[in-house]
Amino acid sequence: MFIQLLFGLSALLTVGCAIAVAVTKNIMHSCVFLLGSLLGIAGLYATLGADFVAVTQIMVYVGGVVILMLFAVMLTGGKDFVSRAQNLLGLAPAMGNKWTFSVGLLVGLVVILTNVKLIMNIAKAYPAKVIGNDFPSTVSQIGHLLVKEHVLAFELSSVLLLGALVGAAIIARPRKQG
Amino acid sequence: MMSLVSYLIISLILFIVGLVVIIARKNIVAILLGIELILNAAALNFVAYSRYVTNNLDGHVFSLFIIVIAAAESAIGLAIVIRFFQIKETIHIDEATQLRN
Amino acid sequence: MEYTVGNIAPIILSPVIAFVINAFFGSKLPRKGDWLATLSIFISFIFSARVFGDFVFGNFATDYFIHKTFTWFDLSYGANIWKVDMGIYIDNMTAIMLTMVSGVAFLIHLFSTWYMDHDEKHGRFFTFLPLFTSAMLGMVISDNLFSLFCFWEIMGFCSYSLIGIYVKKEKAGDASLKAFMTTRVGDVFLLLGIVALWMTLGSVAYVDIYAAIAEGKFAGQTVMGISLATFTALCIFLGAMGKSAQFPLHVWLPDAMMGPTPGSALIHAATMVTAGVWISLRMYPLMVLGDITWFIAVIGAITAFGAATVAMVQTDIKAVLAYSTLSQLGYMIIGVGVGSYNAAFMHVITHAVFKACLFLSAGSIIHSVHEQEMPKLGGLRKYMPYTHFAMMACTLAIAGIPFFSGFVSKDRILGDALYFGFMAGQNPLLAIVPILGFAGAGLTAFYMFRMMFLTFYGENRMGHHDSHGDHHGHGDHHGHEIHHEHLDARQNVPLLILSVFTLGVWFAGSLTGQGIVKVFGSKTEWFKILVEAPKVERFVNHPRESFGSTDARVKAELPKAVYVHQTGYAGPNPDEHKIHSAHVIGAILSIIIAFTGVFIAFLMYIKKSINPLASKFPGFTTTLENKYYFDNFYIDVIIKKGLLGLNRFLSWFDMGIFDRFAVDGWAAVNRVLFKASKWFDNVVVDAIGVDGTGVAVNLFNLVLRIVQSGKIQFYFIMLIVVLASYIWTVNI
Amino acid sequence: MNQTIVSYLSQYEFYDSLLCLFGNNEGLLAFVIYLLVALIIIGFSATVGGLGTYAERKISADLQARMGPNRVGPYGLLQFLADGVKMLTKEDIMPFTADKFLFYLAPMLALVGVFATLAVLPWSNGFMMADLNVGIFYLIAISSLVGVSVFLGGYASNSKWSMLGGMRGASQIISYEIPVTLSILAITLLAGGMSFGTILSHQEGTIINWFIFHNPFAFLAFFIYAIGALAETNRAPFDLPEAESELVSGYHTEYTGLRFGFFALAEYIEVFVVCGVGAALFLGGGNLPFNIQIDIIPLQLVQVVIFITKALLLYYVVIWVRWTLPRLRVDQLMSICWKYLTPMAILNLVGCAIWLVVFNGKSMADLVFGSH
Repeated sequence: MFIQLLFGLSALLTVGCAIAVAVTKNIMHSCVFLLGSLLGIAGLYATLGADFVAVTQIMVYVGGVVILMLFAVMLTGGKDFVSRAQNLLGLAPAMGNKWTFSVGLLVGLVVILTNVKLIMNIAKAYPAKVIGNDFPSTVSQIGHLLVKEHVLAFELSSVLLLGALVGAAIIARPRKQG
Repeated sequence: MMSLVSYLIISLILFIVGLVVIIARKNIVAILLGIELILNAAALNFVAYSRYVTNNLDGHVFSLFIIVIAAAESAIGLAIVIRFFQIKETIHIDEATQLRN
Repeated sequence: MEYTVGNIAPIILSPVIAFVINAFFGSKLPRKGDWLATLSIFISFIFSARVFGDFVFGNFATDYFIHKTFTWFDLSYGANIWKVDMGIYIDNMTAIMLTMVSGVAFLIHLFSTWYMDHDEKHGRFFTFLPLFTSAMLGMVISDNLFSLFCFWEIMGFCSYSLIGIYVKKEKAGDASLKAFMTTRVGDVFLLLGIVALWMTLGSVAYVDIYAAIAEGKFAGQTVMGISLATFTALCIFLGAMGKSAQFPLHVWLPDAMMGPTPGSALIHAATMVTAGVWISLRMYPLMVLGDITWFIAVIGAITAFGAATVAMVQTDIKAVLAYSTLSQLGYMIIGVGVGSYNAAFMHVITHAVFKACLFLSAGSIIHSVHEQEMPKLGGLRKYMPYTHFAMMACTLAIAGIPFFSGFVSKDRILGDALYFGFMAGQNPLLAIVPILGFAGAGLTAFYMFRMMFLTFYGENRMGHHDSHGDHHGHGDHHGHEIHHEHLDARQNVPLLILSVFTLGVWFAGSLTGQGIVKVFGSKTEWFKILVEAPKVERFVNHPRESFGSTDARVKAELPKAVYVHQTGYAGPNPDEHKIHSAHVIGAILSIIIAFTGVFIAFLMYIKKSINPLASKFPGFTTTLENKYYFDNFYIDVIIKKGLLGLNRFLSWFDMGIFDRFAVDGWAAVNRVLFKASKWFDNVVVDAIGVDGTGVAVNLFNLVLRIVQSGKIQFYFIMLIVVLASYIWTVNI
Repeated sequence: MNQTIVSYLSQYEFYDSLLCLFGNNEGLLAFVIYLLVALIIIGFSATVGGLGTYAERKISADLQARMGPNRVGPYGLLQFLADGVKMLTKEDIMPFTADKFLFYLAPMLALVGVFATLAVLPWSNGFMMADLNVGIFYLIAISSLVGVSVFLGGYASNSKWSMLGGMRGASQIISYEIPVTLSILAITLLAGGMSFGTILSHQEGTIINWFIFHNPFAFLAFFIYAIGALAETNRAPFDLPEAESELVSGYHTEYTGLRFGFFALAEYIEVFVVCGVGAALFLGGGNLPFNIQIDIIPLQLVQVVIFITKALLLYYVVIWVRWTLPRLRVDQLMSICWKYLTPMAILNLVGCAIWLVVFNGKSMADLVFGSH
C-alpha cells in the first residue's frame, strides 16, 4: 500500500511540477518546480527499488544542478529579454508566447502519436506481470557492476567530469576586456 | 496501477514537457531545464526496464551515468550561458545564431 | 614462509611513500627529507633481507619459486577473457637481486646525504632517488613483462630527471634528453615484443611464457615473416640493449655522468643498467628458442672490447668509470649469450657492488678536491687513505685479480665464452667472442690501474688550481694544500662496507661453511647451487596462487637444495669434461692477461719506462678519444647526411622529374584542353550553366533562408519531426 | 530488505496483540506506528531545537561571565516557550517587492530538509524510523535541501543583504558537502555499508571498537567531519551567511514571525542532527562504551539516552566553539575547504582503503590486543 501511495504521490509531483516548469512565466519559479519534478522522479526510482539511484538523483540534482541553475539565473539577471533578431514568428519574449507554445505543442503531439504506437507495442510485448514488493539492496551490486563490467564507462565518466570541471572553469572565467 | 507502461507514460509526459520547454522558451537557462527533464525521462525508462524487463541492474548503472552526464552538461552549459551573457548581455536563444563573435 | 601484501608491499611502497612526501613536503622537512629517503630504503632493505634469508638460508630446491597474483582489473565480457593480472614472482635470483639493490641503494643514499649536503638540488635529488630505487625493486619482483615495463619506464623517467638535475647546465639537459631518447628506441622494441607475446599467448607472465615454451605453443607462429620466438626475443633484447647501453645504443651512458656522482653510482652503474641484463636472463629460454644467443654474445663482445679501448684514453675519472661500466655490461651480455647463466647473474651482483664503490670513491675524490681530470690529480693516497683503500679493492676486483669478486664471475664468463667460441661446434666466426672478451679483460686491468696510478700515486699535480678549492666555502685552505679527508662517517662507512664485499669469498664461498672457503673450483659455491637457467617444463600447468591464500607447500616438505655437479653452463652442446678444461684454460689465461695489463700500466705510469700510447699512435688515440666517432656518426651522418641527403634527393626529384614531366607536360596538355573548353564555355556553360544556375540558386535560396537560420530550436524541431516520421514508417 | 521500526517491533509478542487491535490490518498498524514515532521524534527534535536556543544563551552567558535568561521558569528554562509565543504573535511582514511564492517556500523547504533527515537518524540499534540501505547517503542528499532554501530565502527577499547571505550560504553548503561526504565515505568503507544499522553493529563492544579509534585516518576523518559539519550548518566560526556585523542577519533579514522561527528551528535541529550523525558514525552511536549485548526494549531506551547524551555533548562543543572563535573571511572559508579539508579528506579516504587492504580490515585495537 505504501508503495502504491508513494507511486501515486511521486507521479503527481513529477508530472505536476514538470507541467508547471513549462507554463510558469518566471524562470526562477521554473527552476524550483524542476526541483520538485526531480524529487518526484527520485520517488519513482524508490518505487522501482532503485534506492541508490534515487538518492544519487537527490544528491546530484538538489545539491548541485538546481543550485547551479539558480545561480545562473541570478547571474544572468533573470529578467525577460526581447530578441533583436527576426524570427519566423516575429519577435518572441524570452519565456515564449502563444505562438512558440503552439509550435511546441504541435511537435509534442507528433511525438506523442509516435510514442503511443511504441508504448502500445511494448504493452503487448511485456504484458503486466506481478512483481513482488521485495527490494534487495542494490548498492553492492551496483558497485560490482561499476568496477567490473562497466569499468570503462566508469573511468570515462571520471574523465568527462574532470573535463567538464576544467572546461567550465575556463569558459566562465572573466577575461581581460579589450 | 504500477506497471511498466505506467512508468513509460510518466516518462513520455516528462519528455513531451521537456520538448515543449525546449521549443517554446527562448531563454537559454529555461532550455537547459527542458534538457534536464528529457534526460530524466530517459533515465526513468532505463530503471523501469531494468525492474520489469531485464531483471538486472545494468539499467541502474546507465541511469547513474545519465546523472553524471547531466551534471557535466549543466556545468558546461551554464558556463557557456554566463560567458554568452557577458558578451551579448542577453541570453535570448535567437541571438545565438553565429559560431563566432 | 608467509608472503602477504603486508610483508612484500613495504619493499616497493616505503620508498614510494618517501618519494611522495619528499615531492610535496620535502622543502619543509629538516634536511630536505634526505633522512626520510634513506630510512625508507633501509626499511625495504630489511624486508628484502628477510626474503633473502628465507630463500638462501632456507636451502630450498634450486627451482623453488613463489608466484602470487591478484587481478588488477578485469574487463572480461562474456567469453572474452581480458584480464590484467599483477603479482610477484620470487625465486632465488629475485631474492639475491632484491637484497643487492636495496642494500647498495641504502649505502648510496647514506653516502649521498654527505655528498649532496649544501647542494642546491639536495631536495630534488632525494625525491627521485627513492622513486628510482622502488622502480628497480618493483621491476625485479614483477611476475610479468607488463608490470616490468611499467617499472622500466618509471626508471627511465627517474634517470632522465637525475641526469638533468642541474637544470641550469645546458650539457646536463642535453645529456638527459639523449639518455631518454636513446633508451626510448629500445623501449619501443620492448613494448612491441611484449604486445606480440600478449597477442599470441594471452598473457605476459613469466610462468605463462615458460609454460608456452615448454608446450611448444611458439611453434609455427610467425610475425611479419619471422618466427614469433625470434621476433619477440629480438625485440626484448633490443629493449635490453637500450637500457643496458649495448652497442650501438650505448651513446647515452657516458654522457649520463652529468648528474651527481652518487646518482651515477646508483643509476648508471649499480642497478638500472642491469635491468637489461635482468630481462635477458629472465627471458633466457625465449632467447634460446628464438636462436639469437650468438647475436647477444657478439653484441656483448663488441661492447666489452670497444668500451674498454675507449676507457684507456679518457682523462675524466668519471668517464673512465662510465666506459668501464659499459665494458662490464658487455661481459654480462656475453655471459647471457654464451649460456653462462649463473655467472652472468653473479657478475651483475659483483659488478654492482664494486662499481657502486668505485663511483662513490670517485665522488669522494671529486667532492673533496673539486677536480675530476686525472692529469690534474695525483698522489692523493696520502690525503685520502680510506678512499684509496676502497678504490684499490674495487680496482683489484674489476681487473680480475684472483681472490676478488670480479675474478670469480668474469673468469667463469670467459671460460664459458672460450668453450662457446672454440669447442661447442659453433660457427668458427664466433671465436671472436672469447678473443674480444679476453682482450677486453686485459684492457680493463690496464685502464683501471692507469686510473689508480694517475689519481693516487706519483706526485701531487694539483698545482695552482686553487680556483676549484674556493667555492667550498672554507677560507682556511689553498689549492696547493689539499685538505685531508674530513673523515665523515657517512662518507667512509659505505665505502668500507662495499669494499669488504669485493672479496671473492662472499660469492664463491659455500653456504655450509665447511672449513676455509675454497675459491678455485669450489664444489659448493652457493651461487651455483641457487641460480640456474629456468627449466621450462616445470611451469606447465603450475597452479596459480593469489594473495591471501596460504602457501600450500609446507617448508619442511620442500626438497632441499642438493648440489649436483654442474658446470653452470647452459649454452649449446654442453660437454662437461671439455667445459671443465675450458674453465681451467680460461682461468689461467685471464690471470696472465690481467697481470700483464697491470704490469703495463705500472711501467707506463709509475716507472714511466714506456711512453703512453698517445705519442705512438696519434690517429688511433684520436679515434678513441672521440669515442669511435659514434656521437659524430649519429649527428653528422644519420641526421645531417642522411636527412639532408634525402632532402637533396627529394629536391632533385621534384625539380628534375616531377617539375619537368608532370608539371610542364600537364601544361601542354592543358593548352590543348583550353581551346576545347573555350568553345564549350562560350556555348554551353555560359548560356545554360551560369544563367541557369543563377536562377536555380535563387530558387533554392528561398528555401535555405528559412531552413539555415542558425536558430537552434528550428533545427531541433526538424530533428524531432524527422525522427518521429522515421519511427512511424519503420514499424517497430 | 530495509529494517524499519515496524519490522523491529514485530519481533515482540505485544505486536501481535496490537495487530489484533487493528483488525489484522498490517498496513494500518504500520501507518499508525510510523505516525506516532514521527510525531514523537519531531516533537522531541523541536524541543531540542527550542532548548538549543536556551542552551546557547545560557552557555554564552556562562562563558562571558553573565547570568543569561533567568526570569521565565526555573533558571529561565521556559524562555524558549516565551520566545515561541512571541514569534507566533508577531506580524507576518512581507517586503513589497519580494517574490511571494519563493518567500513562502524557502522556510518550509528548510524545515522539510531537516525533518526528512530525522527519518534515518539511529536513536538506538532497534529504534530507527527506517534503516535504509543507503541511510547515510540519503541523509547527506536530503539535507542539501537546506542549501536550496537558504539560497531561495536570500533571493526571494529582494534585499541586497539577504541576497549576499543567500549566495554565501549556498556556495558554502555546496563546498563543504565535499569534505564531509568524503570523510563519511571513509567510515562507510570501514563499515562495509551505508546503512546506520551496519555502521552501528561494527562499533559494538568496548570503546576501542568505535570507528574514531579504528585507525589514524578515521581519527582525522572525525575532525574533518566536525569542521565541515559546522560549516554546513552555518554555525560559527563559519556563520558567514548570517554575519550580523556585515549582513544584518543574512538570508533571513527580511523574515519575521513564524517564518523566521522556521529558519531558526531548522538551524538548531540540523545542528542536533549533524551532532547525532557524528556520534553515530564515529562515537558508537547508542552503543555503551563497554561490552553489553542489548536486545530488549528497556535497554534500547538506555541506548536512546546514551545516543542523545553523546549528541548533546557534541552540541555543547558546537556552542562552545561559537562563543570562542572569531568569524572567518569568505576567502579564508573557501580556501580552508578547497585547499586543506578536501585534499585531506581525499588522502584520508585513500589511506583508509590502504589500511583495509594492508591490515586485512583489522582496527588498531585488533592489531594491538589481538583480534577476536
